Amino acid sequence: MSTVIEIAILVLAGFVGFEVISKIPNTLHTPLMSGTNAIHGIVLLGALLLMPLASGVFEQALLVVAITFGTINIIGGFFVTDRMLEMFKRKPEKPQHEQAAASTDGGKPEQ
Amino acid sequence: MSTVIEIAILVLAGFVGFEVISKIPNTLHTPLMSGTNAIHGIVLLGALLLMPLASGVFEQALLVVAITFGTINIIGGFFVTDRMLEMFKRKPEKPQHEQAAASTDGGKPEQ
Amino acid sequence: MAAFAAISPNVINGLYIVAFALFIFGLHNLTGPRTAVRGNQIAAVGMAIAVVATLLRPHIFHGSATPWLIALGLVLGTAIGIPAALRVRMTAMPQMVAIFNGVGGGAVAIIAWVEYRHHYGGSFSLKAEIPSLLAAIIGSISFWGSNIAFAKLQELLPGRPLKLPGQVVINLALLVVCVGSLIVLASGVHSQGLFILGILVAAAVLGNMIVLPIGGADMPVVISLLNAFTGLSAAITGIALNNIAMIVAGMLVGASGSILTNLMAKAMNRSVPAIVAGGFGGAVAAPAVGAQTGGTVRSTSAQDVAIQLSYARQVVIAPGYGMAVAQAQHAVRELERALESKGVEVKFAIHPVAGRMPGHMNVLLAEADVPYDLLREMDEINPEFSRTDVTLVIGANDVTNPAAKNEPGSPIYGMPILEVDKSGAVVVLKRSMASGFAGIDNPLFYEDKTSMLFGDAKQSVSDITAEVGAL
Amino acid sequence: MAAFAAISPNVINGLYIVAFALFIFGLHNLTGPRTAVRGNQIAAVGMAIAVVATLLRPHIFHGSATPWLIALGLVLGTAIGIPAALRVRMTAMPQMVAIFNGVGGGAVAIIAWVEYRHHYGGSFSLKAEIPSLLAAIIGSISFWGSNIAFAKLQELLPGRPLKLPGQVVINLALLVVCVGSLIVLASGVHSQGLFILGILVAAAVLGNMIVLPIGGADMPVVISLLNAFTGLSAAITGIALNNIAMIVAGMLVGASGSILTNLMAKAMNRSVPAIVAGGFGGAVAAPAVGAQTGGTVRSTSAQDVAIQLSYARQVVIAPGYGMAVAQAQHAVRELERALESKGVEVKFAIHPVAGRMPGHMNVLLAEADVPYDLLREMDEINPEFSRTDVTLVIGANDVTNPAAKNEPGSPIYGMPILEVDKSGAVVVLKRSMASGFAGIDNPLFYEDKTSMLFGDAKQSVSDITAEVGAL
Ligand SMILES: NC(=O)c1ccc[n+]([C@@H]2O[C@H](COP(=O)([O-])OP(=O)(O)OC[C@H]3O[C@@H](n4cnc5c(N)ncnc54)[C@H](OP(=O)(O)O)[C@@H]3O)[C@@H](O)[C@H]2O)c1
Ligand SMILES: NC(=O)c1ccc[n+]([C@@H]2O[C@H](COP(=O)([O-])OP(=O)(O)OC[C@H]3O[C@@H](n4cnc5c(N)ncnc54)[C@H](OP(=O)(O)O)[C@@H]3O)[C@@H](O)[C@H]2O)c1
Repeated sequence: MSTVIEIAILVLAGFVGFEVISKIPNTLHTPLMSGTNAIHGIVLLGALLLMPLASGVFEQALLVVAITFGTINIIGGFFVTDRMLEMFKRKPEKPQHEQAAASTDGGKPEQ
Repeated sequence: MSTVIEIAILVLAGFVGFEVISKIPNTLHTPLMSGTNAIHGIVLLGALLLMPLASGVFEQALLVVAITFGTINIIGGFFVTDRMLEMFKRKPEKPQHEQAAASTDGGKPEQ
Repeated sequence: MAAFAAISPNVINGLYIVAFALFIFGLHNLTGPRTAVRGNQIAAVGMAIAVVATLLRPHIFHGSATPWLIALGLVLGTAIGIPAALRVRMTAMPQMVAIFNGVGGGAVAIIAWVEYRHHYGGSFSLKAEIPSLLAAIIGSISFWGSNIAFAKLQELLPGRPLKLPGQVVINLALLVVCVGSLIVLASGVHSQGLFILGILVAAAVLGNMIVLPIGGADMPVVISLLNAFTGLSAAITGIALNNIAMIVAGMLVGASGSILTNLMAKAMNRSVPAIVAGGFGGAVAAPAVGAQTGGTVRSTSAQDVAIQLSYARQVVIAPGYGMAVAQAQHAVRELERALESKGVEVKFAIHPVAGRMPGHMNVLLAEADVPYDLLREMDEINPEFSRTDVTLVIGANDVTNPAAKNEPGSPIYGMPILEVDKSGAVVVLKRSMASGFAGIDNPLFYEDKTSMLFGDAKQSVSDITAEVGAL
Repeated sequence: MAAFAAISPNVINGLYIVAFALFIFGLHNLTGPRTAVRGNQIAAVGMAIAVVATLLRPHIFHGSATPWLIALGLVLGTAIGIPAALRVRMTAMPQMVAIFNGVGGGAVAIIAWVEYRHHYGGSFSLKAEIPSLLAAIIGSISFWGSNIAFAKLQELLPGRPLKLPGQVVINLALLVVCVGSLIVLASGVHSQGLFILGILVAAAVLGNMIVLPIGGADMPVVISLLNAFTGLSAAITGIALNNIAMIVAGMLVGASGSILTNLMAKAMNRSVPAIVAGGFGGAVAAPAVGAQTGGTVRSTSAQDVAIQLSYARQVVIAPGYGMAVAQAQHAVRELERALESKGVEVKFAIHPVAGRMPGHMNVLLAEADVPYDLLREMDEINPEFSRTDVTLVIGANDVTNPAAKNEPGSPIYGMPILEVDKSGAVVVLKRSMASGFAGIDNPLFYEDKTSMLFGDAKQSVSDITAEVGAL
């Protein structure tokens, strides 16, 4: 892949990123941050790709750490986000009245 | 550029296209249609690229037509869009009150 | 041209990136009323950059004739495009867009054809061949479809749906021919150019067949759809030619165009499938005059209307397609002045889909210099009708039809309307009891508070103005 | 591993495309409350596909140890990540995100380092070297910055800004070191690994220096910013490694992250530059207790409050950061029950930025099983205050500060607030007259209708509940 093409892809991805975040409710800020955070766990791929090329124990050790870090970023990120979003199962945003009803049943009973 | 990469770019561009069109006022439908219409005049590039490779008068003639078409698409498209958008100089959308004032001055005087 | 030969493909691709970034940024701005004008200009700059970048390409001017042929094409295109764009009447915009879209599709088809001829005899890699043939198909469908759309809107062809028996079968057959020849070609039969012509012709006929049966009023949606098609075909051509600018720009239009098509259909509460189905010989998309629900209709005279209006405190004018047909906007402006000189407060109620294109009424009234602070969007004006003495409905029908609120059975049920029936009295100016675009009867006309002034809108309005002056 | 060797890079890139398409689609869904949960899952699937695709790569398992080392890393990461994610208290989420973000940045830095060591001695093409060094810088800034953010939120470090004299100079110096060594390295000095270490260390210190001086309450914004950084560095690493999935995913986060950072800053009406400037030793981002504007403050007792509340028709509870600090949510839930049993109507007024993270109050009250139909968004509840007899402000301050409406000079002027001062009476539960996050005095406390109940929120609330029960 030539650098120019990679830049082209970079630019396009950037635009997607800008456009995709429109007006969002405040309560979604933290989950959204945490969700995007999980996505940059993609760096794991880099660590995986380098492992077979690693020469010597030191590099291998470094890469094991990198893989561990990347995995934590991914797994942790997605799980945490999912937990944060639980609250939308219990208290949906105002606009979604129809769903409010739905999730009452879903939500655990207020004894 | 390998086909896969081209597809990747295609996909990204597609997403940008989807995301960029959010809720827009009815009065902007036609100008927006005409604006995007002008953009696909980009086919002109194809005709230009083939011209030097054309063999024989027939292909050359075809390509001159293609170039003409492409140019009409571009030039006509952008000009027409610009004219349609004139009306926003005179009557801006409700949300933009501050600008309403501004464009009163700009707009041509009633009679 | 030696100077050009120096430029590296990276520079050119770099310029392409700048170009499509500008397209995207321009599109983004085009979606907001305040930024739209600038957005269009930004996109235009992007296009200029893309074209220049292409002309900087090494060997682009290879061959003695090439520079002249390119120049010729560019000059011709400009010479035709600019005056066309500047002369067209605002209200003829949709067909203009149709034409511009059509030529775009045509260019794609031609490019594919040349591509094919040129690689004739087999040097053609599948990677380039399949996309370029696909582009050929979509391109020429779009070309011919757009021309029909133009012809219908321009009334060179009757606006009403034109159908053959067995439409569906024919269309499917044509599709098969297209795809069939594509496969044959791709599978390596390069012996002769027949198939490519087969593709182009079949696609051409298909383009006609799809659009002919669609009612004239659905054209804005159809044009938008074909616009998306052309975009897609441009992107595919880009793949065949390895050109990133074409891929991105084309796909941008393909994607945003299809979203836009949906929005437009929703705005005039139609569904895209239904419209195209019309084209495929399915559900009829076009008006069929509805059965008159009977009831008494009160007809009135210009003089009576003049009196009604002159002694009103607030009058709301609700214009519709009929005002456009009658080109009555200037007469209406006169009436508004006359009434205001009598101290009557006049406002205009603009329904988002009044007329036949979005913003149709805004354009007409702007053309007639109606001060824009008299124009009211539907949501603004609806609460005001209760405080309105007389509402003057000028050539509007569907957008005032209470059935949209009251009759769940009605085809336009659910479409938001101008609630003119809430005002003290309603005067409707139209030529007959005929129905409008939706082809359904309008209960409003039979209400007691409603009186009809039959005749051409322009004539009726000037009559009223005269009477108002005479009072 | 022979089986894998068969898979063509095209297939893998194809899977990458599917993966990032899912990322985008997931992100899109994450922006809507109804679709957010699904969105997150979709993105997770995308990630799984990307990882598997990478493991399908030929030679990825080349070398006897490789498979085990890879497995080891994956297992370790999972073993650490899952419990961490599942155990963390909802209210500790921001620091958790900070850590996860940090390790991401750390991974980038390590990758760059190994990249460099590995290409050691010059086989390194600039095309790969410059990006990977850039990634090293950004990555380790993000790593250390995130750790500091974590430490501050976790109160391992004091939340207040920590500054050295000449902060700015030092930071700039460090930046110079980073960029300097980058240039040196790029210019081909491969003699020894010192420079790369220089880069990593300098960047590390820089990361610390930037975040240390920022006030604890700004951390959510800072974390979001660092999150965007990590994304960017991931994209750059992707360029160095020619990996399209990394490029797209990283850039997605880089772009959307920066937009999000702005939105968050706006929501708590701060500006990103101002916050970071704090980090660069400029404008202080953190609270400084404002001068008390004096005026008489009426202090009250739990019993009086209990009586006030019991005989009210409607009571609104406005919780804030103090409730979080005191972990008073369960006590509050008790009080709400007690009051309802007395036939008092209780509602909760949720300000969008009450507490220290968006949705902070929602999380706490959800945790305490407060029925969500008692929770009211700011816009819903504000009109209701006039119909409210008593408003109970529990550890909230800024979000109730009328200065935001009345005093153009005030630092929080323009921030929408809970208009508690419109209600019949206001009772404020806090420990002292100290100011809140914004570090400014609150005129509300000096109004005649306001009485203060000093003490830890949890204690005060249970006292009130007891008294209510006793009535
Ligand atoms: N705005 C858009 O983008 C768009 C696009 C496509 C379709 N549509 C649809 O078009 C319709 C627009 O509603 P509308 O109320 O504006 O128009 P309409 O419902 O089509 O009614 C127009 C009326 O004007 C009358 N008329 C025609 N020529 C006239 C003349 N010379 N003088 C006086 N009256 C004349 C016709 O009645 P007579 O024949 O009795 O005179 C007709 O009933 C909606 O159904 C909308 O969905 C809108
Ligand atoms: N939500 C977010 O995303 C976010 C993020 C960052 C910053 N912020 C900012 O944080 C502020 C939030 O406003 P807020 O009204 O919720 O909180 P606040 O303005 O920070 O006030 C909290 C109050 O709670 C009191 N308090 C602290 N511990 C307490 C305890 N144990 N018992 C009783 N009271 C206690 C404190 O007064 P005493 O010390 O006298 O008790 C303090 O005045 C806003 O300025 C917002 O911009 C919000």
